[in-house]
Amino acid sequence: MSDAPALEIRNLKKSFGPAEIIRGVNLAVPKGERHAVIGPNGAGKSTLFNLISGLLVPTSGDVLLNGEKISGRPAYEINRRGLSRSFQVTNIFPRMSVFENVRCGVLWSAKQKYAFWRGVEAAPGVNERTEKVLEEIGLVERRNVLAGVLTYAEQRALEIGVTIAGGADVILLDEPTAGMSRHETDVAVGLIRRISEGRTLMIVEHDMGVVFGLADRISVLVYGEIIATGPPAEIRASAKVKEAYLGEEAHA
Amino acid sequence: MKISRPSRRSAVARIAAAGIALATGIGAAMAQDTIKIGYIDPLSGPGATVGEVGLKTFQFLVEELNAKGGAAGKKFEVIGYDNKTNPQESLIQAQKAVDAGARIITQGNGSGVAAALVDWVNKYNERNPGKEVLYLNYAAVDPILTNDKCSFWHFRWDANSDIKMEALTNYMKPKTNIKKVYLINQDYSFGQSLRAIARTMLKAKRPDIEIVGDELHPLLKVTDFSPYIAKIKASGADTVITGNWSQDFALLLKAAADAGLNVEWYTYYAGGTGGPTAIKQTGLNHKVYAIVEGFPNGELAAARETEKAFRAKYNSTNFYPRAFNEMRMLAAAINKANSTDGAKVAAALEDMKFEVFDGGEGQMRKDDHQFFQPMYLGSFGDIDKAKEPFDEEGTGWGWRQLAKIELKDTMLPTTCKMVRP
Amino acid sequence: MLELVLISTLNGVLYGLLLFLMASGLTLIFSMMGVLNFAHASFYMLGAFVGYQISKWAGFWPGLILAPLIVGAAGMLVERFGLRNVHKNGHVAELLFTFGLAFVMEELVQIVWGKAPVDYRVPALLDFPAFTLFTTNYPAYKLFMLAISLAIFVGLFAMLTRTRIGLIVQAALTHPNMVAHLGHNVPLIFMSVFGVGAGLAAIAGVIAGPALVTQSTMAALLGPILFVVVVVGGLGSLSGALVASLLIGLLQTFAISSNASMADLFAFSGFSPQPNTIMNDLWRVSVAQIAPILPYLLLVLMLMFRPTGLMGNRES
Amino acid sequence: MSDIPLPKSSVTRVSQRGAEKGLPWWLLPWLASAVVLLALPFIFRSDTYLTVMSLMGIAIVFALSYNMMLGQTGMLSFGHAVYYGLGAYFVVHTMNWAIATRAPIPLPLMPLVGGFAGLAFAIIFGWLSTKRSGTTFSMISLGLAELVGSSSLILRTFFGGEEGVTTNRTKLLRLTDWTFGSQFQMYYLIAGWCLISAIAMYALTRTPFGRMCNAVRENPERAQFVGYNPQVVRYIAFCLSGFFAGVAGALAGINFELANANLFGASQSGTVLLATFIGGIGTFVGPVLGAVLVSYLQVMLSDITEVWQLYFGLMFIAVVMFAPGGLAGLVLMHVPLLRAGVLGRVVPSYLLALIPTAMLLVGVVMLIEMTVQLAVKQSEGPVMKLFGVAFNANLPGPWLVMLMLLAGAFVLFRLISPRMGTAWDNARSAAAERGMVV
Repeated sequence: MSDAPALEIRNLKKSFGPAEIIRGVNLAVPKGERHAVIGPNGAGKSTLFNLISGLLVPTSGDVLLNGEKISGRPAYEINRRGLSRSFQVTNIFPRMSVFENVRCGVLWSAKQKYAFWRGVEAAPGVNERTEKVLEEIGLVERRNVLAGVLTYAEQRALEIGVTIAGGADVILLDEPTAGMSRHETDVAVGLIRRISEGRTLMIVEHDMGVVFGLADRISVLVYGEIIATGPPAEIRASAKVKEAYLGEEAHA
Repeated sequence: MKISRPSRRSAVARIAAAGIALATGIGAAMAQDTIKIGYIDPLSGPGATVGEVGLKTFQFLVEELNAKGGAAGKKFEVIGYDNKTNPQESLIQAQKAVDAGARIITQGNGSGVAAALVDWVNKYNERNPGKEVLYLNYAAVDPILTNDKCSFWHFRWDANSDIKMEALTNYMKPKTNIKKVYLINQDYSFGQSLRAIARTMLKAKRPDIEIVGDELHPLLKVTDFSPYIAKIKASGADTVITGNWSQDFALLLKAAADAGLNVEWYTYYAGGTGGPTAIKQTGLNHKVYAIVEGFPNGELAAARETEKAFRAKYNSTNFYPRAFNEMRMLAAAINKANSTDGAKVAAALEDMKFEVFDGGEGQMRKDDHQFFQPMYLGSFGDIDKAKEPFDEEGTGWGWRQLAKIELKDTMLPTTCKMVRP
Repeated sequence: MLELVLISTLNGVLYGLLLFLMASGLTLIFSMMGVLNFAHASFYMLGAFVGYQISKWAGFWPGLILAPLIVGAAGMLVERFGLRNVHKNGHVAELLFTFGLAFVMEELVQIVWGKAPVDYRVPALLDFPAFTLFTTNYPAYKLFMLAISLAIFVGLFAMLTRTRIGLIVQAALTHPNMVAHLGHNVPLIFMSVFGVGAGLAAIAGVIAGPALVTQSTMAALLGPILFVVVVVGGLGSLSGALVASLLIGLLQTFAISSNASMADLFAFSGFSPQPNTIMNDLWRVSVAQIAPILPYLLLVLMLMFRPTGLMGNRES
Repeated sequence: MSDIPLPKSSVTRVSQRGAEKGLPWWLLPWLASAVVLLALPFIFRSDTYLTVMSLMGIAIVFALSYNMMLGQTGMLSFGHAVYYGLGAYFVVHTMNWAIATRAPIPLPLMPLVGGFAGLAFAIIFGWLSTKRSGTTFSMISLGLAELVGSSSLILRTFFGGEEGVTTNRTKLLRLTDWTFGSQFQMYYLIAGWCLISAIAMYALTRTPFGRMCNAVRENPERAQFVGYNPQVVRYIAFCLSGFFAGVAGALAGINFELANANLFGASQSGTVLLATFIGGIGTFVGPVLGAVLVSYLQVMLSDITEVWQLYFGLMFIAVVMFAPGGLAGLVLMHVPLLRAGVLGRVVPSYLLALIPTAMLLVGVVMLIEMTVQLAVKQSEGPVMKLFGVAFNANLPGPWLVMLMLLAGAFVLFRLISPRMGTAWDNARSAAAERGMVV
């Protein structure tokens, strides 16, 4: 199934009690695409990510990763199959050093599993890979600092670093630039562009500049449904999108 | 006169001393020429109630003996060690006592502790010839200590639980009003051995008695005894035999009184701390019996005088007449051997006959190092202050001595095969 | 048989309600503050002793009123000068703080009142058998305990669900900042909740003290079973605690009334294990013997298969 | 339970020295420890000190095993003594069996038996309890501990009832002329195992699994999204911790030649929690410090005062409130200052603070001991001796002194604390300038 989409979502639904938050989402993200999901607050973007990454179990519908069904599986298994995600609220290991944070992201993919019989320093390729990621996210200098005392922008970078460290080929980023200054955002976009090279990227983002500059295709999620999917130009032009979403956002 | 309990010394001086000793490693080099007795019992935590009374008793005795010149020209000294009622901790404290120069240790609370100490003393004496330590037991009553696990280095002054049952059942033998007996005991070695021996002895002496219940409940875990009382009531028992102590005794009795259960209670430890208070609360006037080696309201004038002096000094009942026997006999044995050498003192104690605290002759049996003496049965309730001067725990009620069980009626065979050095 | 069943049921309910009385403050503090208070049984003990002291001077009834107030105030001080300072370090630190507090309180009580049980009496007014069920008396004091337990349940339940105070307190747990912005003094709310919890423990102490044994060991002996009640009921659920208390009371009472063992159950098989083997020990132990450990079995099973407890809605 | 109170400053840093060649850098502290362990019995010769040091060794292994769960993985257990106690029972039974059958197993190998017993039961009980985390896990551990404790009184054949099971460590196969009868020889057995276990447990923290333990402690949800199942991590940590608790228990069983139900009592579980926390759960050496201090105090403090548990409780509360990183945390706070060479800047204010601290301690001790004298030791009269001074606790004088000390300490602390704070901040920022603090 090598020509299957990297990520495919089929009629995905999720309810919390009587409230249906995701109301039948269908989406296919081909390999190597940078795909952005936009939508107003409360549209269900984070819930969608949680369903894909295994944090939540769908009420119905399927999620397929490279043609294989992953929905309903625990998060760690989905991660092992090559899907990794970041979080909207920084979600790292605060009282561990930056280096350790990234290395935790590397370990499983380096086939270390739960090894308690060999030293972590001696594990082949682990430290090298960690160094490379540190370089990529620009935190080499801060390697020995506890993650909890990093600046906000650095923590966001580390969040991405932990996410990509395992070498997953499908990456989900949840509002990676939220709360950043203009300059910080530019740096972050550069980073995202670099790390998503050769990978499949799905990104939730509020900053339309970022979205339209980065994404190959965009999906618009409103009230738990995707009302449009297409290249940036098409989305920009869509009257439906404008009405439902961009209109209010563009002026904000 | 030398009495010391470490806690009475200055805290900082002790810390400093410990620090210096630690630094220089001369902890044990301060031995003075006294006969040191290591008293190893709980001095903190819940068990301390009894442990502290015991320590006071031994301090009282040391004063008494030293006033008479001590033994073999030396004065006695008792040092308290807090074992927190924990066997392992007891072994550590025993090691400390021995390091501080004690060749005699004494202990009474808890058969588990006693068993551990016997084992430790055996091994210590085997591994340290010439430095033998004696273990004088004043209150741990597990029969095994003078039977299968008997030791040349261990002497017991309290009647073991089998002897107490022998005395108790001999008392019950002619009481034809006892027809249905219920046994309720704590589920641990003491309670189990008590229930087993009670069955055997009752069957032998009073085959007509029906044992209508035989209950074991977890040790110190029951808050509400009402269900047990309901069972006793349903069984139609007229007599209950129990070895319960502490809150297991108090709660059992309270629940019985609440439910209006009307039976006679034969107990081992009704006189223990809190027991008299609980009996008074329930209003069970002369319904609760206990078997002991002597009551405060016993007949002997000398014993009453001592009781009076003890109460005046410590504001506490003298729970341990047997400690008096123990220490007085120890002094006699040291004098007789004219030595404090463990083996010689032990040899002098064997088969020693002695006029006991509450009157009558007692004997340290050579075969198993168990002391035998007349026993007494009494009941707790209102007292005639003129004839029975002592009440308990400020309740106004006290013990009334009802019967004496002669020495011969307390004798039991032993399975001990004594190994002598 | 009917007699034993009826009496066991009654005993079970009475015991269960006593448990609830003791556990209500614990569950209140947990549901409001998220703190599992290891020192709860110590406040219960303190209540019993303070009540005893007052009863010696002024009788039982003033003790019933004053002791909870005094202990409640002590609880507030503990919250203000102790717990609040460790709050920032999380719930584990809070739990450990109360763990240490339990040590200290036991020692303090021993210093003041000694280690021996004190003579705490049932008030003369209630010291008579209320009724007799098949020759078994039920003292009026037990009915009084039952009434107080139920009154506390109803009172707390109404306060938490039907009043503004309850809403504010619940909101303060999840959204302290929001509640503070609305002009409520959040630290004061937490302090009061802890005080009320300690006061409830003290009421239980004053009431259970005379019926049970008032001694410095009473906290340590009671502690673990209260956790069973609160956890089995569902952490922080008041109704759950009531149901769990009754369940445990009945479970224990009925277990005690049964002498059955595996040996009886399988007597027909003729199987008998070798003496002095573990199998033999298991074979001969009776249900009555293990009755008091059944609650712990219940606890473990409950947490494994339904970690939210009977009526709880959160896991930790 | 991601809120284990670790101070930020006390979390160990990653070392970049792993790749260096030559004498492995990490060997040095262990060699030093070995030398100290070897030398101790020649400095502290009496059997009492040998006994106390043996207990410390056992407590160190136990506390380190406990910290594998609490400090490393964030699991607060109230029933760790279960594995300790079972380790002791299995080793004692095995020794008795080996004595009876003359099985050729020397004593020094016996602690392994306890370890495997602890491991076996941890595999069973861990499977039940590590499915949950946080408070639920703690409560399951409490329930299991009660169950095992109670079973020990029911399964008498194995647990030996109240008396427990005894053995004789000198009757096993001897490889040398050491019988291990004396406490001196026993000390070396314990010291050896203590060192081996400590090295093994330290090595564990430096494995992929050890790192993921920290990750699970910090953020179990995130650990899932780097491919790890937090339940499995917790389970393995629980099992390995059970192994070393079993080793510690076995050492206790051999040392006392006795196994009984006390070994898995609630107080045993409580003590290891106290010791570990007082020493500091955020560092590897913390539990070692705690174990040494607590075992010493347990044995010796009861000689000085009968309310030793009160001091114990107060000490624990003080640590929880004022030094959540424990003793080791307090020390490690200053390591960056030392490295930066600015430690001297805080020393004067510390020395100054010694005065109110001493006043406070003396005042508190006076308050407690005088109350005890009047309330508990009535029969001994009001005259008492404290700090080498005899006085009458019934007179107002001593109480006035006590109050003055406490009030003085309070006032002085108010005066000094701004100064201390400034000194600390200065030193921190100076150290930061030199790149030693982040």
